[in-house]
Amino acid sequence: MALSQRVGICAVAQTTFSPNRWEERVQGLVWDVVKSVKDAVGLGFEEGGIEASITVSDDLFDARTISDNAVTDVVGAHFRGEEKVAADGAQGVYYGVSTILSGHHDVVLLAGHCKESQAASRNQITHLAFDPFFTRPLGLDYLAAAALQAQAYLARSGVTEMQLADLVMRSRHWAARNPVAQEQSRITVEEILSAPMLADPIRASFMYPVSDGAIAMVLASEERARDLCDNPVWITGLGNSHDAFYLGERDLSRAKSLEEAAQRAYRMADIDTPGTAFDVVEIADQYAHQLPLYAEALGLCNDGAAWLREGGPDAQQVNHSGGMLAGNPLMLGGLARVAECVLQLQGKAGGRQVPQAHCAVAQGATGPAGQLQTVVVLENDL
Amino acid sequence: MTTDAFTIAGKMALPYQYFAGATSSRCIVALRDEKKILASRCERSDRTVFPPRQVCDLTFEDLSDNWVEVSDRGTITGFTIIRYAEPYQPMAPPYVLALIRLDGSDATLTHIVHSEDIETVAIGQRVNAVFAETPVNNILAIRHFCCVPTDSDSP
Amino acid sequence: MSTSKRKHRNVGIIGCGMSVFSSHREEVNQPEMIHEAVAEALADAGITLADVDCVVHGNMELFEMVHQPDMWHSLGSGVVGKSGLRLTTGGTTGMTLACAADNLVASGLHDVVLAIGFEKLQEGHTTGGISNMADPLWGRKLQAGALTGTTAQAMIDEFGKERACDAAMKLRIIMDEHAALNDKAHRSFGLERRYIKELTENSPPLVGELRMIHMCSQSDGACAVIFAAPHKIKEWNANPAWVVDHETVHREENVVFTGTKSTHRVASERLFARNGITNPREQLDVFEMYDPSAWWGLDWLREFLLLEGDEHLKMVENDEIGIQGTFPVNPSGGVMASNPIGATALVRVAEAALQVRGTAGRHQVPKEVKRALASGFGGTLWSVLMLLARDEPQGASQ
Amino acid sequence: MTDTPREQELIVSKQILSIEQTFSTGPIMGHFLRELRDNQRIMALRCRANGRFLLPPREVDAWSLSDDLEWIEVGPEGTLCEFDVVYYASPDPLTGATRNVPYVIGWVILDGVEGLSPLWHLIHTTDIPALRHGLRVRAVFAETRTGAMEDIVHFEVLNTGETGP
Repeated sequence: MALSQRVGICAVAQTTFSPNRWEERVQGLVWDVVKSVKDAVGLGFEEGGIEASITVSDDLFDARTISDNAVTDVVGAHFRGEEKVAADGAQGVYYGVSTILSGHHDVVLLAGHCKESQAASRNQITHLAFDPFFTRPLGLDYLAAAALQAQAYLARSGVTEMQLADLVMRSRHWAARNPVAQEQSRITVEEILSAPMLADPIRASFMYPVSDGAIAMVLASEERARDLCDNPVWITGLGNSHDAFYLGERDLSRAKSLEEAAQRAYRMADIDTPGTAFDVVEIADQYAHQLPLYAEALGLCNDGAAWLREGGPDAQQVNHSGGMLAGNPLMLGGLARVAECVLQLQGKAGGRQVPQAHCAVAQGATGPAGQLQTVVVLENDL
Repeated sequence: MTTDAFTIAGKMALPYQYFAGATSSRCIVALRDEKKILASRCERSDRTVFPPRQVCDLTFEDLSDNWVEVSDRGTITGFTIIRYAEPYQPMAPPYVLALIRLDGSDATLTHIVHSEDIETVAIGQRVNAVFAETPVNNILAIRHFCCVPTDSDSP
Repeated sequence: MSTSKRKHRNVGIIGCGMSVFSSHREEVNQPEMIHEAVAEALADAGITLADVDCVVHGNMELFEMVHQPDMWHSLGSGVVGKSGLRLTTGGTTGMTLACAADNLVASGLHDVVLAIGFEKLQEGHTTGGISNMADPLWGRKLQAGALTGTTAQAMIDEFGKERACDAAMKLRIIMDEHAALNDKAHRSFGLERRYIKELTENSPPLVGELRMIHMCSQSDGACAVIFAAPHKIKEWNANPAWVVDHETVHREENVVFTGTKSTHRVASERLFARNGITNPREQLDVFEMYDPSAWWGLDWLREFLLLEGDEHLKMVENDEIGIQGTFPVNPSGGVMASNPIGATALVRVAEAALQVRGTAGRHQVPKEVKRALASGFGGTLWSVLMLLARDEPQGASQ
Repeated sequence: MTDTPREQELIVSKQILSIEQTFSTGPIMGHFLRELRDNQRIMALRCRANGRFLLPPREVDAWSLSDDLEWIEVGPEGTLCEFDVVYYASPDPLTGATRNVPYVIGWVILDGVEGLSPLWHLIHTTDIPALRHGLRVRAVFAETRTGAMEDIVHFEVLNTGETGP
């Protein structure tokens, strides 16, 4: 079913992403980006201003029950509404759109944060996503799950380690043109392939780096969006879907829940030919192998290995932000993808700008080996 | 950069007690005491699943009394070699973590595979369960799966 | 915020389910306990899992130390192959889930949304988990969960010790009497009104005059509520409680008990103004309040109902809040009877919906219920209200 | 397979789950904690937009949404405005250790603070029944200070006979 009206993203702000923002609490990181988007649309939280806040964060990453309570003050929620989406930030966009389409709000602030550097390791957190009797005792965590997924995908697709290395170099190339990106320095094939193997076939260089940061956006109803900025970016399609929990009950060589999420979003956005529909594609590649795997599930190609060989990522303008391989914290992977699409569609992407971009797709993933997938389709007015 | 900021080492630590529930307990006790692998069978989705479950996650059929004993032998359908270290891991890396489809069913579980040479582990490798010698109240009641020669033991 | 909103389309609650509430659920794991509530909600609505489009899930991670638990819980929630969202806001989580489900259906994104609130408090340390909400650098060493005696002390200062303590215990006894009528209630002690003073004096103090007996239970449990669009309600000939409106009012990170209006009063003022409620005790028929303790329940009556002076004490003293009274509060027994925290606020919505639909069984209030109010509480004195009605609201744009 | 639930063994797994953390103070809390540690001074932030005091100090005043804030030294003496006598022994989630009871938590309006912006801390007293609103108290600093709230060990009740405003 098509959306009853369009919801516009009027402003986005991102901190620079960094492996260790030790000098700021999350409150400071979030306030930076909230202030920026609030000023960009010229609104405060008074009557007629931003009506409600939606936050994205996670209690375990923050080591804090009710992690959103830490940012109540800086998201303007004193005596106002705030609701936390505890999943990848693209899910925050999904929920934010519903609060506007429902008629409940016209202007909503979305603000996400995550400091992966705070905990001893990310694996110790994601290990706790597994059930206490059948999977935790085996030492599973999201990295191990991703390695099983990578092995399955490489076996089916024939994507090679060299192709993964190319993707890492490509990420660095674009990240160098993205002022907020974390991993901007050049890296050689030798350096990539000599990085320690973490869990075959995932080397340290194929995994998104530890990252801290925050992102904020202002979402508005179609009518209000036009008042708040000259070139709002419209959300025209949304979809998400869950796969099964136990890894043995999924075909890890495919991303079924992403296929379903994409179908839902494309139906809404009236997109029949995803292979040619998008000028900008942003994929949450937490691991290098996920870029071709998810490209297949998004319908950008049928054969990920051939797609890589034939320059698919460049032809379809995938991850000009640098992607997650360049560094975004787990909770913000999809939200950073949406943010990049907005910047591209507003013509604000500087040295990585896709010329005459009109239609974009962003993807985000939550859970072990992308159990929950989210797809957002965005368009500008041309 | 000069800043008044600094960092403080701390921890998040609390006691927890998890309950397996009646269905999973039955399975764990069977692994531990009888060295039997009990899986759940859902006729409606035509699946045999391990870990077992009280209801089928796809059809909501009640599976709490729909047990099938499955083979303790199987085939590796996917694997990774864990080479990074974390305190919660069951053994010191490197070790093989694999998806194992048990013979005669579509039940595919995740477990550790022991091999003399872990670098040679591959998809299609035949394995069998080695049960723990002392009682363990979770999936490690199967200590690990062990590689067996393919030709001597076809499914 | 006080401007009248036009809902895109109406949303009705057509099914409610609750697991057994208890402090001992050793026989089920987390997804299995969730499934109990989901299965009951589907049966109550007369639909199957295939009819559900989207599942909204919430609880607090540190209570059970499970990261992104909606992943594992997909074994019992039915979300596989469907849309899913996870929202959590603390004690208000269940109410946030209800607001989210309402938004997701009203928006047109989904026709049928299943909201699931959950907590298995027996698996963690509740007070320790709550204390983790304080900032690690300044409050965490001091915080004792959600326990405070300041409200009790303020009421003693305002109304005198005997009257305040008796009113708090009277409210506690009424809730216990209600719980005895609710098969799902975790606990009902059979407290007797003639021992009102002894019950107070003999209960061990937790913090100041807040005593063990005043405090909510600590429960394992899950609640599931199904929200549906009008065409589905018609198609299924369902019995809906319509969602009229909701209002969320949070408060700053630092807890200060004085100096501002309460969030409860502000939430009521906004919700009532938008919906033409000038005399809540006349215009609302039943109230399911998130009452974490007898003292807070007593004090908050005044806030939610926009009362002044000692009117709220009189409501208790005169039995107005009893199930047979003129303004029944928590015919379910409320939070002192059952408190699986991530589910608790959703239980308030479910109980209000049961009353509106006339399906509350032994704890159905013996009068016509046209409008019901439900509240959620959490965070640093956060408040969320939801208004439900028997008649379909007018004015939705679709 | 005919076991009744009563006869069946139900498996439980008990554990303490712990993850090491590195908490950042940020520049605002960092300044506050450094002043406690280095100078035994309690520094509040005052919001220039509305005059409200923030204690502990925070990045933004939640009421005015302003970050135009100035440092003002307050205390170390103050007036007790609210208190809780805690009898319930709960675990300290930072260490897992159980706390000793009873103890008293107080909300203290420090001298120099305008308005209702109390600091929340432990109150040391040997006479709990004598506690009342308006008592004068004073911060007691630790001998060895690390840059933490515990650099103030507690507030002690002053025997001045005086009660504050």
